[in-house]
Amino acid sequence: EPALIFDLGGKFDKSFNEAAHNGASRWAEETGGKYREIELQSEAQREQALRRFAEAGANPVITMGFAMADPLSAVAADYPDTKFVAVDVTWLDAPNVRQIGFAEHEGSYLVGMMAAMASKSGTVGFIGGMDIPLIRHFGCGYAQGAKAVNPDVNIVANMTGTTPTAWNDPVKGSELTKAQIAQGADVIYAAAGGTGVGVLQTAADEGILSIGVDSNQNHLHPGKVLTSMLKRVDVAVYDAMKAGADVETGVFTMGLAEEGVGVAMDDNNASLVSDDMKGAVETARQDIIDGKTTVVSYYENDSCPAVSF
Amino acid sequence: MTVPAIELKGISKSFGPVQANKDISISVAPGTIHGIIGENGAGKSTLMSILYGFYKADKGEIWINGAKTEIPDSQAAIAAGIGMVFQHFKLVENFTVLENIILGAEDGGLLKPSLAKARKTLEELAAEYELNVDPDAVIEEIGVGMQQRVEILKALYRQADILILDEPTGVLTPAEADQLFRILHRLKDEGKTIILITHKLREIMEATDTVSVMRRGQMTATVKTSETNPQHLAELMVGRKVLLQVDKVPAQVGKPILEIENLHVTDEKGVERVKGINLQVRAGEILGIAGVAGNGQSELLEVLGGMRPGTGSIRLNGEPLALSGPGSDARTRRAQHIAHVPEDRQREGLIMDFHAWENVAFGYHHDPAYQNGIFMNNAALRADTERKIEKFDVRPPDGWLAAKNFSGGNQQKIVVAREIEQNPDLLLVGQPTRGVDIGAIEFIHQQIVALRDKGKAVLLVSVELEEIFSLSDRIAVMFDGHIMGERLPHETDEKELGLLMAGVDGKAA
Amino acid sequence: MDFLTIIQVLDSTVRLATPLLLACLAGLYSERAGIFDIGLEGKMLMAAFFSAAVAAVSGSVWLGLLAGIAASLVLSGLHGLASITFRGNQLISGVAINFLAAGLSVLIAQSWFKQGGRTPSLKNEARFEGLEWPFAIGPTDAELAEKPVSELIAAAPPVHQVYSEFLSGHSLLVYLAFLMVPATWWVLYRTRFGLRLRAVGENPAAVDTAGVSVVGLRYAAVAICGVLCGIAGAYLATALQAGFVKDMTAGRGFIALAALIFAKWRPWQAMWACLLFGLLQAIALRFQNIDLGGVVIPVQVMDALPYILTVVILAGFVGKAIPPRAGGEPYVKER
Amino acid sequence: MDKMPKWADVVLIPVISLILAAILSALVILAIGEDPVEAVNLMVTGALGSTYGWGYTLYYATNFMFTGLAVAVAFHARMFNIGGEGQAMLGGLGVAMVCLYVPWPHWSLALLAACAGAMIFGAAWAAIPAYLQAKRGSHIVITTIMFNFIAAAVLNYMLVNVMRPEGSMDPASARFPEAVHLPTLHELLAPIGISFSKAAPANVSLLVAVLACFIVWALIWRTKLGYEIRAYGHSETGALYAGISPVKITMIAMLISGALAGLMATNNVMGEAERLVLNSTEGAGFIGIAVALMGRSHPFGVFLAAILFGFLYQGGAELALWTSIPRELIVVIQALVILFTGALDNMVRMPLEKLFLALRKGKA
Ligand SMILES: Nc1ncnc2c1ncn2[C@@H]1O[C@H](COP(=O)(O)OP(=O)(O)OP(=O)(O)O)[C@@H](O)[C@H]1O
Ligand SMILES: Nc1ncnc2c1ncn2[C@@H]1O[C@H](COP(=O)(O)OP(=O)(O)OP(=O)(O)O)[C@@H](O)[C@H]1O
Ligand SMILES: [Mg+2]
Ligand SMILES: [Mg+2]
Repeated sequence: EPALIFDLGGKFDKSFNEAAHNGASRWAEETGGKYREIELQSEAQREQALRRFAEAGANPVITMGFAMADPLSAVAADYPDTKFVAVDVTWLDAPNVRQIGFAEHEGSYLVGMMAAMASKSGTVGFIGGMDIPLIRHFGCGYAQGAKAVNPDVNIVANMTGTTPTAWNDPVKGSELTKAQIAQGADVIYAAAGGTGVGVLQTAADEGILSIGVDSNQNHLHPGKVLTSMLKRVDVAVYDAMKAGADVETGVFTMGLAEEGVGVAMDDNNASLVSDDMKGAVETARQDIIDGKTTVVSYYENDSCPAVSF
Repeated sequence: MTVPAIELKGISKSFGPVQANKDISISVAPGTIHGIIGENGAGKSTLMSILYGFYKADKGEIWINGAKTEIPDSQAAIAAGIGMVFQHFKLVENFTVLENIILGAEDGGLLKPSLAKARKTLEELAAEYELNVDPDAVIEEIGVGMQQRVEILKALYRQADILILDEPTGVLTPAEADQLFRILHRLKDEGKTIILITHKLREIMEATDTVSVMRRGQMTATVKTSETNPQHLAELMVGRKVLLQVDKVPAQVGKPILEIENLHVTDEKGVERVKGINLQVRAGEILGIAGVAGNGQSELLEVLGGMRPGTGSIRLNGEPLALSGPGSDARTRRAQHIAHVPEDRQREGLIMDFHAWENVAFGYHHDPAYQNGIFMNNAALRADTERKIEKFDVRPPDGWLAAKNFSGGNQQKIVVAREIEQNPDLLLVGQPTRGVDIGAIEFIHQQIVALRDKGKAVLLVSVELEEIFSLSDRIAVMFDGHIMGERLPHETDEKELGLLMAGVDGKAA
Repeated sequence: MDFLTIIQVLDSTVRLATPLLLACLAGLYSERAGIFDIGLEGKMLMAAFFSAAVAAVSGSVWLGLLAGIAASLVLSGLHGLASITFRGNQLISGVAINFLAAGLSVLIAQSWFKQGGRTPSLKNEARFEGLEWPFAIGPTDAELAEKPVSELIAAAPPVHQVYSEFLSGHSLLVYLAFLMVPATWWVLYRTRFGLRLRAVGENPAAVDTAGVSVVGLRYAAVAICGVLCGIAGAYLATALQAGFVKDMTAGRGFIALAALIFAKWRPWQAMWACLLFGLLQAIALRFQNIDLGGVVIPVQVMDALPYILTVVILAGFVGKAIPPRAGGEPYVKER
Repeated sequence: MDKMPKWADVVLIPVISLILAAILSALVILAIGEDPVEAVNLMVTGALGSTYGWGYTLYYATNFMFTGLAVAVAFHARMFNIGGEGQAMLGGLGVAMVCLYVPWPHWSLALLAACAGAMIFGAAWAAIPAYLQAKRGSHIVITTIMFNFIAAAVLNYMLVNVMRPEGSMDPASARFPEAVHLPTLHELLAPIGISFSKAAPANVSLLVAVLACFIVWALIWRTKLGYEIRAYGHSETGALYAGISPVKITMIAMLISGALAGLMATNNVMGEAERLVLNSTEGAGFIGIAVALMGRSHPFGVFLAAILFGFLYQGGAELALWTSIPRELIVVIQALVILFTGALDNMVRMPLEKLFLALRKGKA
């Protein structure tokens, strides 16, 4: 049976881990299969959880988050018969690991475009959680997308904080939202875990638009969330579980082409998305897939051409 | 025969393993002053606290004015007309006098009317009993004498008919004590019943009608004061014969050890407490500093002991001492052979939670005999403690007991033993026998005199004139930061010193 | 920085200071009575959860508020039991309460709502909404003008800006919190209860021998502390936010404690201290990555700025803070 | 005379308190619809049933010993150091610098240097609050709380902007070189023929922690400095009388405290992660407060309390691994343990004291 290791945020973080949880649940429902899971609560448990599941015969063992890379590199070799699936890890040299990266910047680029198109004020906002490179990576794609639509667009980018509480401080998220509104922002993209709940809430309260992240968050405030940047972790997890012990190893990047990232369109935001927007997003999506447009990744040289953090 | 105002029947009380009161019965006639004496730890305060509802007795009955009365808490005691002035005052230090007086006796939920009413009543009481206090003064800023008045006023404000005073004169000047006794007699004449706990036989003889003696939790005797004498009472208390006067040979005075010139001390609040004094203490003599508490004696001792800075000049054996900055701390002072028995043994002289043997090194923990630079030599320390405990008759003779588990007198013995056994050139002593019982006083006085007889200098600060007279070879009186004058004990008397202590120059007047 | 921005920063300050202020006053009552309380955080958190949970289930924010207060009171009772009745260590009790709240709130939320330790989002009537003052620019005007509120306010004259942005539009609990300041001052210094409360924190023996129950007074103080923490938690979950998220107090209880010490346990000063902390946070939120002529101050510095400034202020301007003398010590008559 | 024999005080009371906490925890587990017996079983076998479990239990315990000792030393000088968290974070920075920027021939040398680095950084982080307390009267509780937040910002800045290897998206330092790998208990015990789980992270820094317990014990109860620290802690006026400088003791006690907290990094950063990550302290600084309080600030008590909390952590992890019990349950159990053994201690003590007194009276 497969095992799933959630990162420190916990499986109900309304975004990244929750997406994995959704994928796993879908698999369990569809196949009637069972899986083991653990929500990490400390750094030392990373390796522990890997080993315990591997020893117990779980296969594949699916991990969430880049922070698992390091323990995986130590553990994977000890269990050559076990397949590991590492979401958000792409740089390991291990034969029995399926490494899945997401091109978050590409998805963020698309929502950035939508933000700039939906904005009346010409100012769009970005609120990140803890200030780490991954979050800047999101923000950077977003800014590029917004600039692509409107080169004069003003982008206000804020991070919630520098400690892990930054992922769980909706109150601060709220205040940041109000601050950005005061600076003119009328569409705000939140990539901030639990803090994002506060961002979406306040945006709805204040009558501006917000953009969710990772999972489809459109339903949180129907008609007030412009869209969500989907990171199809659920698909990745579902696929891996479905493949079971035969899961293919290697490095896989799930970008727009692979439908690993995307924008959420559903009934909840149908009224907000004009046909223009749909068209533009579709074109850009195709251009990126075709390589006509390149979205610069923050990781390439630790800086962003479109916005500074 | 009249109904007794207070009757206690078979009161017993233990604190964990300690039996503080054993089957005590006592009866006090209304309109009398009843004294209770007993050694430290005899259980006097405990008994009275039970009467006041502060502690609950394990067994026994309380009868007030002929009726059996349950006193589960102080509220009930107050309702029964009992007021108590505790040995350790129960005042809120940063409240005003007025606030302390109304606390618990307010009328109504708002303070304003209560305060106004209390102010008026206070004026009346003050006039009636000569108990003048500034109602708006903050407790921590007034002297202990004043604080005690506040405590008495508190009881009177609650219309107490029975007033208990637990060692009220421990902190008072003779004049203040005299005034207190005048007030007590006034109250007695008005028909109030008074219970007075004290260690001072003189006060018992002068003020009380009857007296009870307690020893080790039991009531050993109750006698009419007119039918007894101090010697007899002392023997009842201690269970053996005691000397009431210190035997001492005339001083063999040598060269000056301590020379103080133009010393000034300012406290944390910026108030100048010592205003340029000059003093000399010579080898082989005890200089007694008399004065009402709070006139700068404490600060003088603290500067000499290295606990606070001052300005001016001090020489020890001719060598100048630093008065501020490096080298003015207590550690240096000890290295310079100045020993210090502080005024407050519990806050300064001892660490109450330390074992007795740890306290024996307190202040001298740098002494090579006790440590090797890094580690304490606990074995040596314990051996030394055993010796001191034996020599100074500390009871119980157990060095492992925490300081707080010794009675006050024995705590003081530990401090005195530690300081005197250092064989210092100069011994500073503050209130050496405050709250200490007769047996221990005798012993401590002997030790101080013995040190002086070895040719050492002693600077004694005491508010007890009796103590000053019986120990000093020379007496200086301090008032408001100045030395009012120096006298030889046999050339002066309590009256003259009392005037000097009040700031009146006896000769000039 | 223009005038409107300043107003907005101040507006944000008020919102951020409110939970701090409520918790700080809560601590003030407790600590003035001699019961130290580092469990403010836990009580707020528990109250935040229960207020949101009950508001979500019942649809009534008032029931939510009551539930929050009740939850906080239960923890207060526990603190009282430990530190008053059983004369335990008040710091340990506080630490335990913080842990207990952090764990229980999520545990209960999970087994109740199965939403990963959250409550469902609260709909309008289950939340405290902003009170719009007469003539203030608010959502209704915005709907009429078909422009966002922010634009309308930007166009208004300064006085109207102050009125609409800074004074109006806060939730009822904000005004309540600020009213609690003079109220607390009055209770503490003008009533019998206040006199006794202060006395019991300074010298419980004095209160006891004056015939007043030390235990009763201290429980009363701890209960008031519970009520105020309950309001603080409810404010977080039902006024500032629309629901409970785990650990949503995010250290505010500790900041409130810092403010209390900063204020030297006095009500007006507590308000100023909380406003200062709120202001520092508001500034840090608005101005990240300040570019000072080529030198970019990193966001981390701005993030830590409130804390750094607190230390600087403490070091430079505030003298020794002396706590209530009997604080932290259980009242033990018989050893 | 004491009210109770010492063994009752030191053993009986904590044991009864723990049992009470366990009973309540069991009720909580029942309330969320799980089987408490099964849960306890899982926790005990998971944490203590194998060398693997012990390896993790001891690993966590090592962290808590350091932070518990840190709090305890400050307590003896009557200071409440809530800053263990920040000091341990900075200790991690010190360890990382030592390990990354100096080529070490052997782990033992590296460990010595890392200890020094950790202690210096930890102590430095405690120095400012200590100085402010000693000289300016700023309350140590606030300043250390503030320094925790500031430490997090410093660490974040260092990891995001300075120490992160090029191209890595993880806000963490590079992996330490193989030469500074600390031997785990497996590697330490294998030569003497004891087989210990290879996987568990407990490592040689456990010995450092035990040594630290012993040194702190000797420091507090055997040395002159310890004597001064305790004297100052019991009575400030007393210290003044005895010529003990409050400024000196405040500074020294806090520096020692900070150094001890910093030392934790030898375990979690050098011994386990072998690189510096954000949030590597994971609240161990705060657990240290509970550990010190439970251990009555005595190093041996701290040692035992640290192992108890290590057990809870590891047992809880196993619980989370094999059941669907949310991880917050462990937090609740911790809270109950702290509550009963620490705050409600007298609830057990008072009746016991009565009982012992009655027994004694009965005999006498
Ligand atoms: N609150 C208490 N808890 C435990 N033991 C106490 C308490 N109060 C007094 N004792 C003990 O009870 C005994 C009697 O004490 P008490 O204070 O009544 O003596 P006392 O006669 O007033 O002595 P002193 O003259 O020193 O005031 C002593 O052994 C004392 O240590
Ligand atoms: N496990 C413990 N938990 C809490 N307090 C303790 C513990 N062990 C000892 N203590 C207390 O700490 C203090 C010092 O004890 P410690 O064992 O260090 O030295 P000692 O008992 O004074 O000397 P020795 O070791 O020579 O017997 C004593 O008051 C003791 O009661
Ligand atoms: Mg007494
Ligand atoms: Mg021992």
